[in-house]
Amino acid sequence: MTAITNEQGASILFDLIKAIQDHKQYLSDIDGAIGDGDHGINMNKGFTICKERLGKAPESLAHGFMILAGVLMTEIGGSLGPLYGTLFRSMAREIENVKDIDKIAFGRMMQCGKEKLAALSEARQGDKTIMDVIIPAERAYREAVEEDKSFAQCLEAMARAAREGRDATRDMAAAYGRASRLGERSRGVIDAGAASCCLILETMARSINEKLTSLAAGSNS
Amino acid sequence: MTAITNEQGASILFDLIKAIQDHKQYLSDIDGAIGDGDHGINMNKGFTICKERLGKAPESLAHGFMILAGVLMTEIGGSLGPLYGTLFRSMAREIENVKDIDKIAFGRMMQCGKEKLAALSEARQGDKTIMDVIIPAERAYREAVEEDKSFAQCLEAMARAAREGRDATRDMAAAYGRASRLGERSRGVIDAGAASCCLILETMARSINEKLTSLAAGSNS
Amino acid sequence: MQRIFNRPEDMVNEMIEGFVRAHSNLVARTANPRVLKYRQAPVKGKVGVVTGGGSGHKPAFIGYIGRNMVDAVAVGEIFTSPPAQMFYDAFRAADGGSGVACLYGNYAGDNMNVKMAVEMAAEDGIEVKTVVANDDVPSAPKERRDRRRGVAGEVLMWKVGGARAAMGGSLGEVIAEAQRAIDNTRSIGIGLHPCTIPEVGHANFSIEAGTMEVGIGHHGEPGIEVVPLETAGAMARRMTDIILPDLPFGRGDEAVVLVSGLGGTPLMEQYILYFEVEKILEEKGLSIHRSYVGNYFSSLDMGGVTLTVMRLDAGLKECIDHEADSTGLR
Amino acid sequence: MQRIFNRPEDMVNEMIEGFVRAHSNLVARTANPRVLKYRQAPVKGKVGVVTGGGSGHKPAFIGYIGRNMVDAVAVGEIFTSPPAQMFYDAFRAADGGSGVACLYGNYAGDNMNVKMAVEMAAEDGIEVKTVVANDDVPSAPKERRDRRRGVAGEVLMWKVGGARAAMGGSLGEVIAEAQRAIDNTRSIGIGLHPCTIPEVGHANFSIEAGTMEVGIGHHGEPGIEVVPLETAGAMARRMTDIILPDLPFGRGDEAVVLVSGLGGTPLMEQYILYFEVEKILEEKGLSIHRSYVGNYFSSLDMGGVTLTVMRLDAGLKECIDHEADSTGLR
Ligand SMILES: Nc1ncnc2c1ncn2[C@@H]1O[C@H](COP(=O)(O)OP(=O)(O)O)[C@@H](O)[C@H]1O
Ligand SMILES: Nc1ncnc2c1ncn2[C@@H]1O[C@H](COP(=O)(O)OP(=O)(O)O)[C@@H](O)[C@H]1O
Ligand SMILES: [Mg+2]
Ligand SMILES: [Mg+2]
Ligand SMILES: [Mg+2]
Ligand SMILES: [Mg+2]
Repeated sequence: MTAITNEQGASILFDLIKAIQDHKQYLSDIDGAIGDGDHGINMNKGFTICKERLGKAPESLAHGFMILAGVLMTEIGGSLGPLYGTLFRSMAREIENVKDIDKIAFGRMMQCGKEKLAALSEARQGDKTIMDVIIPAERAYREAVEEDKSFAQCLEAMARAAREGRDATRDMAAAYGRASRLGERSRGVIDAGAASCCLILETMARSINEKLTSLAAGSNS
Repeated sequence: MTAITNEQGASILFDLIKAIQDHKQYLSDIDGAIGDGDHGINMNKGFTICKERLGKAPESLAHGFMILAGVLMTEIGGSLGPLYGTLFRSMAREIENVKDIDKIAFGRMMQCGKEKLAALSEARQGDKTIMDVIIPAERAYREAVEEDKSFAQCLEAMARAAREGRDATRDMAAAYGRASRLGERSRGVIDAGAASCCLILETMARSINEKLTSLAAGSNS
Repeated sequence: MQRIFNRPEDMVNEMIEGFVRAHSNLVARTANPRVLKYRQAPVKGKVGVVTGGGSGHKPAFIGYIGRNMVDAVAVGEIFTSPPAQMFYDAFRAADGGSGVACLYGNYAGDNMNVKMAVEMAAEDGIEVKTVVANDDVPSAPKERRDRRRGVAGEVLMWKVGGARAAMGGSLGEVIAEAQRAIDNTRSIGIGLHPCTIPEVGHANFSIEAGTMEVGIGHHGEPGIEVVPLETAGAMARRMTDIILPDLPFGRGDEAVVLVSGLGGTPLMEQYILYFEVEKILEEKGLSIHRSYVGNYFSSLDMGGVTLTVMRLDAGLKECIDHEADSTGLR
Repeated sequence: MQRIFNRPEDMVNEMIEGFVRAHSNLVARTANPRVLKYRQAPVKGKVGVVTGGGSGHKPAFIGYIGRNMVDAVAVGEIFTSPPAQMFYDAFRAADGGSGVACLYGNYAGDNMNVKMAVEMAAEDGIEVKTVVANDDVPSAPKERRDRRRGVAGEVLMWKVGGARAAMGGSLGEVIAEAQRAIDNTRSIGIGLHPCTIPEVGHANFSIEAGTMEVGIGHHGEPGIEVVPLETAGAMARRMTDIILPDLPFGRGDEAVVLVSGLGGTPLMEQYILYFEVEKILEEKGLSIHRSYVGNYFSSLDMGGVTLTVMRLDAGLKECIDHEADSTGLR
């Protein structure tokens, strides 16, 4: 298959929530190395509240993202709330009126999210933040689309670039967020926000790919 | 010899000061076991200030005691200041107009000190305080006088009773001072105030006895 | 010892220096460097209010010097009663010709030094009467209330005594009001970690991690029980269960509540405890007239809190509500 | 962790409960449980003064709500900026029709959340202008003052902004005054032992015994140097050597001095440091107009202090001297 419907995408939310909940300790631990050790707590809190808010299921991926963004922006605070809140809100806005999410729609969604984030954050690639994941991941996805790869391949390219971006933060000195106060001493550890962002993008890619596969299996049978 | 002059007694002050200075740590350590660990600090402070105040030498034992009492009462505070201040002040008062300190004068001095202390302190024998030293020591001295022992023997009896009184505090439960808050838990350690009081009485006894001996040697030669 | 000082033996003097310089609008020195007074003291015709005690309890005692509060304070060494001479000098600094109310806490040293100072003052024709605070319930059974320590309830006693004196009360009236204040006040402390006297250099008692010491004193005097560390709710329950039946406080009583940190416990946690206490007092039918939360009476860097509850009557209420100004309390 | 709470995740809400109940004469709730306001707010015609930030800094931020001080505060989780929605709700609670001055500290989260909230308010026709405190000298070189953190100097900024608003200043005037306040204020912190976020359960940085961290931030952000623990005198020298040349302060300047404990350091030691600071300022020819010593802006149970010095001009002096009432500061 080449697309999932916006409705089918709704369940991606639960995959994201589970991924964050499962990695709560891991995210706090890496934040603890150079930040204040609460990144997992913050993420888990936002995504867990979102789960309650979603109830059985959101209407669509767009609707789910909007609820998640609302929770992040009104209840989470920190840097995380506005950053991820803005990311999910702008992505939701972009696909709000889209019925089928194909590789083009997904690409527009990613691009919009990345741009809104860049407008808010001031941090650029190399500053050891979530930007070091979102920027290369979005670029890799876009390039894969330009190379006319399949939706699944584009998603895999995005996830791969996200992982590379995350790992690249290990050698960077933080310029934003609490870790930036460590300056040179912040090198040697991956960035917590980069890790959570990578986790989100990877989970999204996997979740959509699973759906594409099962939809294909369904239509084959 | 059977007496020292009040003037000759003046140097007792320096023996007392040295004894306290030498035992500063010891007194704090035993206070630390059941009190707040500052008895040596407090005693040392008072006696060291006194040393400065005395200068070369006081005119007499009475004068020296009065200076010591003044320092304790005006600069030391705590329980210690008023207790030892009162002790030395009342002893000074009692021998103020005495030229020769013989065993009778010394006995009156001890009795007066003990009584004034008892009037201030409320603590009685068995309460694990300095009273457990001063009361039996004064009694032993008085009894030795009644038995017509020599001044030196009376002083030795006093010192012996002081040591016994000090050691007896080991099995007592404190009823006064900070250690009293430990109740039963305060047993097993000797009382810091009892230890310093014993040290003072022992030093006084030894110091006078040395003078009596050297005066005797002097008059013999 | 991760602390701020120069030489441990100079701490009290340097603290006084800092305090007098920072608050010269309110406090003044006297001839005795260890006695501070309200700038306006002595006020002619007003009963002087004096207190004093060992250092290490900031803002107690000097933080309560001020308008309609304490007129003069004798400042002892850390955890050591000031000598008689200092109390005496404080009496003189506070005496405006109508006598002096010395409102202090029940500790052996303070008792002896105040007693001697009162005698010295009497020889000079200064009439001094005393109230000895004994609000700390766990420090002795009810039958031996005379042996209980004075703790944070002293702050309320000073507020009441200071107010009555400011309103023109006679020495007898000030003493009676302050005595009623403390008679209607009960306190209890819980220790979470020990304090260290800088001159000693190490804590001279310990509170094992995961436990708390119920009934601990302001100098680390042992409490009545060491129990596993509890939630704020259970702590509040335990504290109120001990102090409320002691007076006893009852349905309909109007109360003042004071939660004080011991020095090392953040204010945030004190408010959390206060919330739990208020819920319990409401459940018991008490109405809370006024509350204080903060480090009002501390013990160096000790971790923990004290809870103080005072039952009001018309006179006490008038005094508690009387306007006042000191660095520690308004 | 020897601390007082029920569940770590409830601490902020329960602290708010305790605070509102203890100080109902001064503060009130709003529809948003994480936004508190001055009982009288909004005052019609007066510029509203708002701040907000992460919790764990008591008495900051809610302790500065009061008369002629801050009108409304957004209360975040511990060490976490409040979400935009809370800042927005605080703006609404404070707006008396003449606009709102949001005076807050320079942290990435606060910057983003305030920015979003200001946009939300603009859509409602509420004009909000901001001043971003950046008084913490060690957090960035002078050329990058825009990146410096806001620390205890914020307290003086609120005092000044609150006073100017109370005097009837326009939004522009309040903003200009608060901006001048922070432009003339410099701070530095020294850490003596780390703090522990209860939800984390262990300190996430360490300060080795016998050392101190110069320039530490209010959340434990690393300082510029870890050096052997010094005497109070040497600490004061080190701190003033860093902040005085930065403005620079000079002979003849009138100054306000604020020494704040970080939560775990006793008040006594803060006065000892203050004494050392005052001696140095006198030696440099500054005259001290007013001083504050106490836990004005803390960091949970962290040990250490911050030193803040503000240079006065006529306008700032008028504002600092203006009468005010809040639980944290008068
Ligand atoms: N200005 C910024 N732009 C992008 N990401 C940021 C920025 N500031 C912080 N971050 C990200 O936020 C992460 C920390 O999040 P978290 O620990 O939840 O918040 P806090 O730093 O308030 O404790 C960092 O690892 C970093 O990736
Ligand atoms: N009421 C009292 N009567 C007699 N001795 C007392 C009394 N109170 C305390 N002491 C003595 O004082 C000693 C403690 O002195 P010190 O440690 O210097 O003072 P503090 O207890 O104030 O720290 C105790 O060991 C005890 O012997
Ligand atoms: Mg973090
Ligand atoms: Mg002792
Ligand atoms: Mg002592
Ligand atoms: Mg955080």
